Amino acid sequence: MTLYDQLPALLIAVPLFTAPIAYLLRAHGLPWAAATAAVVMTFIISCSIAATVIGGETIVYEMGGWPAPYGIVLHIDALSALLAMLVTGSSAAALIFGAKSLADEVGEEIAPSFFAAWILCTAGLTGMVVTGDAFNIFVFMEISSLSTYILVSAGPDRRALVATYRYIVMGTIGATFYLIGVGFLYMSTGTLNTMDLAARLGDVTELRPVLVAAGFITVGLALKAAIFPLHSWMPNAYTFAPNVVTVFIAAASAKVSLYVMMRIDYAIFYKNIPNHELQLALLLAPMAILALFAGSMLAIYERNLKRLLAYSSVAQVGYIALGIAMSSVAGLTGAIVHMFNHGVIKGGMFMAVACLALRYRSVNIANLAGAGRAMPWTMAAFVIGGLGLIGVPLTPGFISKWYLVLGALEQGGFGAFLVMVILASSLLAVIYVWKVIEVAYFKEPRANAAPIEGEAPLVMLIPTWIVVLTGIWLGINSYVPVTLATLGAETLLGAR
Amino acid sequence: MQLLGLYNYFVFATLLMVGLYCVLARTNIIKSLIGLSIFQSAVFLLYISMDKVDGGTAPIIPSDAPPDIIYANPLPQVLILTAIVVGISTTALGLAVAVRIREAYGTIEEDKIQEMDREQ
Amino acid sequence: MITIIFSLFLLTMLVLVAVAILRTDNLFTAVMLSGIFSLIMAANFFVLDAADVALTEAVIGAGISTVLFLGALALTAEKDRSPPVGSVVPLISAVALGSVIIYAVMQAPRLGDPKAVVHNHVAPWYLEKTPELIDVPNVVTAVLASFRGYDTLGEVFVVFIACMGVMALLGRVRPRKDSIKLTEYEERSRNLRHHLIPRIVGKMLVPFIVLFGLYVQFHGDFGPGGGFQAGALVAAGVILYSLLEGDWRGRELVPEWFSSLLVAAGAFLYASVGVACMVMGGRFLDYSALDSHDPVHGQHLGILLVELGVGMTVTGVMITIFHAFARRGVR
Amino acid sequence: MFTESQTILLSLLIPFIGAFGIALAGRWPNVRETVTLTTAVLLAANVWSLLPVVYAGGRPELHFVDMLPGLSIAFRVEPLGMLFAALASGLWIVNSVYSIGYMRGNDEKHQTRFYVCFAIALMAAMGIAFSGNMLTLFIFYEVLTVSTYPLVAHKGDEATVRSARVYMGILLGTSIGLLLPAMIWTYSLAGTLDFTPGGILDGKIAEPLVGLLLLMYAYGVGKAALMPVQRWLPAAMVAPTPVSALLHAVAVVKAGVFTITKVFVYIFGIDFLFSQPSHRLVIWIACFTIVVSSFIALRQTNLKRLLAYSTIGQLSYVVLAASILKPLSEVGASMHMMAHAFGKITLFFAAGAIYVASKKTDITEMRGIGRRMPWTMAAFSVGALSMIGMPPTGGFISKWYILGGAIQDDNYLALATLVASTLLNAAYFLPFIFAAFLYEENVKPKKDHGEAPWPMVVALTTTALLTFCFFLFHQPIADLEAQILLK
Repeated sequence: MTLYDQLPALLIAVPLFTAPIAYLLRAHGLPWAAATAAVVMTFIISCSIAATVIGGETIVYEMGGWPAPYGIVLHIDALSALLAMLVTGSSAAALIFGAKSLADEVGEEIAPSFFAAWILCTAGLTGMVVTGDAFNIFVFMEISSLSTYILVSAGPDRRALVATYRYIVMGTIGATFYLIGVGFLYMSTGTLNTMDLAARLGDVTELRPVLVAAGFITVGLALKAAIFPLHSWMPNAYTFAPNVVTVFIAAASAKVSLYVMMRIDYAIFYKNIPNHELQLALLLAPMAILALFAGSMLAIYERNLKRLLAYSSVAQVGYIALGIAMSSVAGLTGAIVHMFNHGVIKGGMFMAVACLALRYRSVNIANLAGAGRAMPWTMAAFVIGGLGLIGVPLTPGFISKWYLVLGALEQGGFGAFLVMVILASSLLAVIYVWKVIEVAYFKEPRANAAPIEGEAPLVMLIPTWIVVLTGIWLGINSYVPVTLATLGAETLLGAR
Repeated sequence: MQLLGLYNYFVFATLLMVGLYCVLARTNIIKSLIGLSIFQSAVFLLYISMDKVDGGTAPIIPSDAPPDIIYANPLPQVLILTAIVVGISTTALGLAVAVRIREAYGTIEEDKIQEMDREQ
Repeated sequence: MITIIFSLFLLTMLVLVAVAILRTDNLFTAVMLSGIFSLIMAANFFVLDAADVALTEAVIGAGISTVLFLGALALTAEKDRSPPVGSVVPLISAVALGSVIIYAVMQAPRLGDPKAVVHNHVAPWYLEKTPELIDVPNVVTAVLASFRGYDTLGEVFVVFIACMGVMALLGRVRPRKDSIKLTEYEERSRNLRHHLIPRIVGKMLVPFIVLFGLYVQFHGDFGPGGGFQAGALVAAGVILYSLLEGDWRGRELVPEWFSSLLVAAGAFLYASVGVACMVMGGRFLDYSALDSHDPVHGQHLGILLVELGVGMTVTGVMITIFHAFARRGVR
Repeated sequence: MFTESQTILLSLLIPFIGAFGIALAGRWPNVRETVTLTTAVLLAANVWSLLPVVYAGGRPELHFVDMLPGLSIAFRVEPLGMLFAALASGLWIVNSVYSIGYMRGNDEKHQTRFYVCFAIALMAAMGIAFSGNMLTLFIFYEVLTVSTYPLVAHKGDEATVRSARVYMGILLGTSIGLLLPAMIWTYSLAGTLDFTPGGILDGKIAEPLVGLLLLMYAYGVGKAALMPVQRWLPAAMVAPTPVSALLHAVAVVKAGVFTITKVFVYIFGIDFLFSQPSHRLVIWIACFTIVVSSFIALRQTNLKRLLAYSTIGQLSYVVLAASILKPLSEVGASMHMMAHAFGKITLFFAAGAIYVASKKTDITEMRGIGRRMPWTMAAFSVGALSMIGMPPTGGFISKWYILGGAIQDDNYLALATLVASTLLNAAYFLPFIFAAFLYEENVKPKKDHGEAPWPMVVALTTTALLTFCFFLFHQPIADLEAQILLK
């Protein structure tokens, strides 16, 4: 076995190996350094894996040397590689970005557990993405959830604790729903491996448990992905988590649940339950449409910048859910590309927010008057991100919306309605983004406001701009995500 | 007899209902967490009920075992060992948060906490 | 037949206890009842031929979980003051949930049906191949530590995270020794020290519990048991000691740095075994690679080591969490 | 010196780099203004160097990058775009001179932001002009919208910001809500969005969907200000006058009608569109807009708002001409873009000059102002004559072509509209001009003033002269534009 063959396992092994070490490092700054090293390493690994699978092949790695379905295998194709890049990339970017901001927000005493949790959160999300075993997804889901609870609870405000508690309850219910679903699947097929499940479900005659399993799994994951109206835990968790944590979880964590939903609903159920695409559409499309409007409206009336962006995420998750509900190559491609692009956009925006919070000590929009002049680079990054949310061309948001509208047009008469919904929600995004821009650029700061120290430090600005420029690059040349996503969508639908 | 053979699953459903109701309807955090652990335990019952085989025994095969012994299915047991540990981990974390909430707010009743947050 | 009747009795008891938990507004009662709930659950698992799970549920569900709840109660409140009638949403969701499940299980195979599909695909392979490939009598251990060792690795990290989380949340505030005199601090943390009989009897039990834990750890290949159960048992011994002698003494016995080290070292040990397999030319967690001549021996070695890692982590985690709660109380 | 594709790239890069230069030089106004002027001159020289090539039948291309599979950011210069780019870049020089006078004369704040955004807006205009497919055009169309927002909201007070919101809301709303889906629809039908002589939709779509798509395009291009999506244009008048002059009389609004013409000619194809009855819809809308806007203009007393409504009407001339779909009228559409540009920029320059000198904005207060500011008002009169379409101004020429097209088509509705609007235009411009020259001053200005600062006067005289010149030397342009009908 060469090192190259071991890459899939290393993707998980490296962070798992590093986490206990980071936990024992008590010196100042070292836990951060260990976490950054591990996460950057996993990012490099996932990029090289992506380079392998972009040609259309699939990597299967047998954990412990036991073949499927007896052992657990890792199963990496274009789609999982794309998501792995998103998870590890956003984690690395947030950590590098957060060196200073985290030192500010997270106390020295909890730093070792905090950074160990960060590593494990990355490992958990990556593990969910690359595994080919339904139960293993649950285990890594719990790794990522529990570590996210730690990360969120480290927020400075006491409301972070309540947010964490709600997140724990809702997250556990979601995970347990998933577990129930897997239980029923196991009952019907006697296997846990996803490929084997897909193959064996075709022979199952008594479909009720399978149908109910599909329901439990989809609802459970919708809860974890915060699809409206199951989003109640999410806005406060995003708002009161430390700013850098928000960067990471907003970019990656909900996306992974959506990914798993796609994987299971398409790779397993789509071919085996008659009319599954209709069931999925009936469940997801109303939720998604409501999410698009409710999320945007809530964002429009929100006064806290972080919560505004969180509500915007509710709406953006709606786009992804809508794409999933379309069951067409264009729709799924749109959903997948949007997962990735939204990660980049929101990550960049929350980075800008973290910069603002560092200087203004507040994320109330009203207090940010004059930020356009006091922190021009930060605000410019925010504006570019905001344009991405709207879906202005040359931003990644445009690419994903393009595919979503293309997918909607294929749906015939109802599709025209969907096109209207998608575009109307983009217009609502204009309102909430512009609300911030107006305050930051065209409102004079209050006379008694404390003067601002000036632009955020370069250690924060440079990573922010790297993410923003990556976003612009993806808006101009989206070859990599679009190719991987199209491949992924075709695989999911069995077109290839 | 058919229904009797499904009794385990009915109990599983009932426990799930009780657990979920307890989580969602109770505003007391500790009580909700107890409900959450009932909710999770119910799932253990689902899996373990699947492992039973008529006339079987625990899947421990001594080296001199006669070949015709029927064993229970080991896989659900393994899965549930895992799930139990997940359950206690979640509970422990939830309780720790509850303790901190009590220290920060002076109460563990969610409705009161919500009121206090709204005043802020 | 008697097993079926016994099983029906246990299941009915489970429902009754669960409803009782729901109805009581005394949290102390609720916690005690949930301990009983777990014990009944464990008994039920035993009836269903799941000895390993029964042991685990008894130790973790009935033992450690109850202790943690009690610790948390001491720090929060004893009364559930939820309004008696809340919104109808929970009721609707619960009923919907229940009816969907009942709809589904009407097509489930009956309990113990040997023709059920679960018994005819992957499971027989495990039962058939374990003696040959891994050669340990306890198939659960074989599946847990080797066939699905990757899951178990994840599991170890879940408890590891829980421990970190509790420490991050509750470990921050040190007891203010400067503000209370040490004797007073000892006084307040003495727990059961003044109850002579429980103390003497309990103290006699502690070594046996720990010994039993060690037995379960190293006998896991042959009988029910393994790292999870053993870790929980050893921790239970230490926790009992702390309860009897005072949290302060308990931490003298197992200092915080040691339990933290145990936690990290166990997780690290498991991960390193996996990496070692890769270094030896196998796949991650492929213990056969550990011994180039005899793969079965390699499996033995690997299982021994990872079970040890599991045991260490679980012991450390349970003790650390308990201490975190206990110490919080004597500020 | 440069290859043709490099020249295309340069015409985007020059204003872009210029914007950076202006931002860096922000602290030294003289350096900043020098940078602006240099950029403008370089850009114009660069763009104009392409004129002979295009005139000779060359179609320089630049393929930039594949944005989506089968869809690229690409540029291709053809006569219509060439004309638009040459116009916008040339007038930017004049406008920069004028801006310097206006911004300094008025002591405006945030001047650096103003010049930076202006340069970016020009870059966007160049991108629109040269774009080789609808996607590229759309991108720069949005850049233009976003980059002009700070210019409109320049003053920053509550009322201005509210107007700017209307501006932004309508332009972004129509483009995202209608133009984008129209594009994606076209793409899903034709599999391409390249501007192709003869169109790409022939035979791929049938009535009544053609009508729907056509309307989505016509209203999706909000910058063309067809009623009822015209409200953004009066709202934009809160901007400083140089912005109204170059952007809301030339670059932005022309980008709108330019896009519509391009869609007709290169996406639908005029032959295909002509065979579809629903193209009449656009004619009706344009006629309606012309007449109604003229009536509204008649009732305006604020000079800039009056000009805005006049612009709305004049834009619909272009749309009308384009939608008649006859060779003469298509040429007329492009000619009118140019004629109107010279005339309207002159009018705005004059309005700005009056404001800077006398702080007056209302026409009822401007009696007798021609005596204090003879040059300004003379130029204003030339511009007004061009709007009405009287010789010897450019407006006459373009109207002539449009009328010719209408007659070819036997389109009496268009003929009647043209005649009626000429009368209405005369009705709102001529009384004001008479009053300005012949009546006594009715409102005393705060301070005794003469002409505005000299750069402004130079600028407005230049553009007035250009209006004459267009009347005299229009033939080469007509030849150039006739090439768009070649397949």
